[in-house]
Amino acid sequence: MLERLAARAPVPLFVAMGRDRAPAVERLLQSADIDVTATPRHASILLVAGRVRDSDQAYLDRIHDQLPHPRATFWWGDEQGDDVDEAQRAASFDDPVISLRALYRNLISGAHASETHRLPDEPPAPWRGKGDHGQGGEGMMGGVPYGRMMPMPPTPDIRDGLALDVYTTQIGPFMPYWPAGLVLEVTFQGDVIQSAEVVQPPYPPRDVDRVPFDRLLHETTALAQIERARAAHHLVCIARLLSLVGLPTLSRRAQILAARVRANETIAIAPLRKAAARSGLTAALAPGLGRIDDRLARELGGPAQRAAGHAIDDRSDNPMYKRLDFTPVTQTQSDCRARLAQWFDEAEQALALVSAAPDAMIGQGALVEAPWALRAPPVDYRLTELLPGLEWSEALLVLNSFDSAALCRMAPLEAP
Amino acid sequence: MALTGLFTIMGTIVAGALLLQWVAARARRDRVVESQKIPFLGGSAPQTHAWQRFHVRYYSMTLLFIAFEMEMMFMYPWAVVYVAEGVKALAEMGMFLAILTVGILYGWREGIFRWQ
Amino acid sequence: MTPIVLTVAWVAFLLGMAWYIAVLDGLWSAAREGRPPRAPLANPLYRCATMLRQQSNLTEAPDLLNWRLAPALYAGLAGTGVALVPFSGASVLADLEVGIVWWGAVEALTVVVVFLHGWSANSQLGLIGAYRYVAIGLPVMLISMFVLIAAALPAESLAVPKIIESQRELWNVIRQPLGLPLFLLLGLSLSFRGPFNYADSADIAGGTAAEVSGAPRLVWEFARLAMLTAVATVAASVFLGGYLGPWLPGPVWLVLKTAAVLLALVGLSHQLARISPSRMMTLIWTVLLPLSFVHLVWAGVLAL
Amino acid sequence: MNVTDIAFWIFAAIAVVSGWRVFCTDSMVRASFLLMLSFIAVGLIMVLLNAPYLGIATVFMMAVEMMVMALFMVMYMMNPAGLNPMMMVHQHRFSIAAGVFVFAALTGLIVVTRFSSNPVAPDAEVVVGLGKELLGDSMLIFETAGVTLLATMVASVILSSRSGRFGEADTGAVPPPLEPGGEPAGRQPEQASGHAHHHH
Repeated sequence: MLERLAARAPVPLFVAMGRDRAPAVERLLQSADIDVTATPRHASILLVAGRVRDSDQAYLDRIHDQLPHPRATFWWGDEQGDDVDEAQRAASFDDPVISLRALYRNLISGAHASETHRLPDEPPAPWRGKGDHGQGGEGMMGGVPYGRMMPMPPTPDIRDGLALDVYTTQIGPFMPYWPAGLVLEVTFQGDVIQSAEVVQPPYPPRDVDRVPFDRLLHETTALAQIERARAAHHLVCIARLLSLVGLPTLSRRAQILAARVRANETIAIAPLRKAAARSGLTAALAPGLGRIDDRLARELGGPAQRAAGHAIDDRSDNPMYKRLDFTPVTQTQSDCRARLAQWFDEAEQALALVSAAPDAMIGQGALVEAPWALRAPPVDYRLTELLPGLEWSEALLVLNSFDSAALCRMAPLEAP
Repeated sequence: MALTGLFTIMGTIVAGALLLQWVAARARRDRVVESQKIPFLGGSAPQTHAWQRFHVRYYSMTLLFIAFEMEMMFMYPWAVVYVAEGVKALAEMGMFLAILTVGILYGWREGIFRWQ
Repeated sequence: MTPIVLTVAWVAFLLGMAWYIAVLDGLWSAAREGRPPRAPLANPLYRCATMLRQQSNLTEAPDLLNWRLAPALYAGLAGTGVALVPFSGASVLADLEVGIVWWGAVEALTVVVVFLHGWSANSQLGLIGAYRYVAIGLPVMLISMFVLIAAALPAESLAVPKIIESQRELWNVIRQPLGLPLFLLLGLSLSFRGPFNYADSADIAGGTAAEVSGAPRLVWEFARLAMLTAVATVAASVFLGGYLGPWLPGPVWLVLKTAAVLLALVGLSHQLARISPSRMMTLIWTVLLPLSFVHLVWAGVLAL
Repeated sequence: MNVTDIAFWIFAAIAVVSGWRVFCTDSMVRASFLLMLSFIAVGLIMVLLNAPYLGIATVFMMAVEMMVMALFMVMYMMNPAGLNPMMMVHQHRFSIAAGVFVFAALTGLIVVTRFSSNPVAPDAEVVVGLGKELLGDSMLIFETAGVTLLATMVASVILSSRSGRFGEADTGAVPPPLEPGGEPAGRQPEQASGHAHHHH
């Protein structure tokens, strides 16, 4: 009875995002048959979407073991998975919802055995029978009680100077609302970040967003295609911020719009923007939060630069865009709010360009601004300087107010 | 007696909720292995226990709050006799609100309603 | 005998209303996303079954006793909240002379159990959720104290049944128009939904519930819905006249009014964005609290 | 023995046992909330004594206060969760002696006091009486308490808040010396500001 009911529930799914699968996953998540959970503890199936870096494998195993029984893994579009059971994988072009449902049903009924743990069943440090009380600890703060050390010794807080315990941990790469692939070593006091160091950089911009711009290098491409790709990219960025401030339904609407733009449908962004404004999206981003200085804005380029008030856009010099009276939109404040407004403005402008010149073609090799900044060298201003002093939810808003290209360039690995 | 009612419903719900947790745990007997117990941090493992001398960012606010709340506890009995006492009670309320307003204004000026 | 009958009735009411809220949630988000809802009536039951079938998780050295007690106590507190409310003129489970003071105690103890739930898991994300919640949960309590004291003025009593009887002529929602909106914010905060979800939000991966799975999570989620129901029931009684109403029997009116308040609460929780805890704390102290002062003065002058 | 008597003994037992357990647990959080439980039981006894407002208000206040106390205990005590067991009581001999003495003294007082047998009528409107008292004879006490609480608010903000109108509160502050005219005690602040980052 319980099993039959449970089998009909939406599949509770935790997504471990690999490279380049994000757009497909975003489409998948719009299905009402899927419940995406914020933590593996609430999920029954671990969806590994796309290729995971070799260095991410240990993180993936840990996530896997954190799922409660019954649990199963499903690989989607990862070509490494050929030795995996047919029921647990789907090619990248397949829609996996039916397979996922079948797998989940079998998991619940017991036809598919729950997966055993991948990491050894050992505490992080042996503690049984050690120390003064047999729980591994020594004295007040020493030893490894129950397998782990106590938090680090106190250091003065960067906000109010109180010397209290600090908590240092790596975070990522499979954290919800976290730049996919990024691993930071973060030191907290309470919920305020004291320092952050990059352990692994985030994934670079996704292939799907690059397609028209890459194509432009070798052949003439429709302006409409380029601008649609820009609008879709920006909508996805907006969607992330929307769910971060607790508006998941509007976020899903933005995702759906992005998918429809990619599918060459005609959409309007204004209703979404209005709904978001009515819900207090702008108010949710404190003025001045995540403000970057002019030098960093110029180095980052792209929307972040224009959000700082610099009307620099490669499209300004393009004859086709000139004919359409293109002028770059800008903001002035260079904070999270400004970058959000910039994404909205640029997405709306992109769709206006599409409707103004639906058949315009851009010549091969022409210089056209991508949705993000293309200039390659890493900037010398780092996430490590941007995050300290921020409360956790503020830090996440700041991280998600940049596109993945900007994040990649702000998060290079330290030289060993 | 009013307490009987409160305890009957509290006891029923708490007992039911604990029973449900216990029965469900007995129905599934898979052991929680060590690697499963690692706190969730997006796949990473922490270096230390999370229990720490947690830096509360609103400590001044809590102290103001306690005094504020104590002041407000006087208002419950006051509310019962308000209509009977009339203008005297109204003046009393002015006094209350004045004190509380000064407290809020002072705290606000000193910036204690923000994360320290 | 009567306490047992009333207890059974209230528990059934809480279960039914929890289901109703879950259904509303599903319908509301489907409508806002512009897609057809998925099995709207049965989906909550399916989800319950899933959680019941799941293994209950542990972490390294949790405070297991408090971790398991917190959800149960949270649900129990919601129960004592509804117990203050009369189904009709004669049938009230806990006829407490100081009903609204007990309601204040329920709010305070709720802060305690939510904190315990986040603390007990021994995980950073749970701790962040727990501490944030205390920062918001404490000052919001003051607003509710003001609002309820204002409602007690015309009734000349702290008992919920008397407050209902004082509304025979005119409901408090009209007499004291700021009260209901302020009290609804309290409801969102007590069950941490939408703009007040500082305990269990997605940016901290579920916060105090980030490490919880299986039946303990089911109880926790139920307790959140039960607490929202308790807020709605008290709001329906204190501002909308509770069981008072023409034609229909009293209990029916109470259920209808509670359902209407819940609809407003669900709508609010989907409609508003969440601001950072620091700014919410400032907003509560510098805007909402002075607003409740105004409310009290208004109610006071009117009651004379 | 009627229901009220049974309830009294149960609450009394809870109050005493949880009060004792406060000193036996290693976790600051558990200690705080055990103390809260003890106070709640006392509050409920007050309700049994037909003082509903004072009883329930005690529950309310203690829930809030023990919550805040838990925050501060965790913030300032080493090993707040008691992962390593520790002794929560000090000066054992002195404490035992003091405890025995105080217990004996209080018990003696109870035994020798002649309590008035003037029970409140079950239907007495005690909350109304309390309100009348607050607006009547005890008005001055009550107003004084109000102003005192305002002073408490201001003082607690001054003492605890670092940020303020006149800059950071601890600028130039040094810990007091252990003996008159000696060196400041404790760790010396490296710089005046607290901007030292944690590097490793």
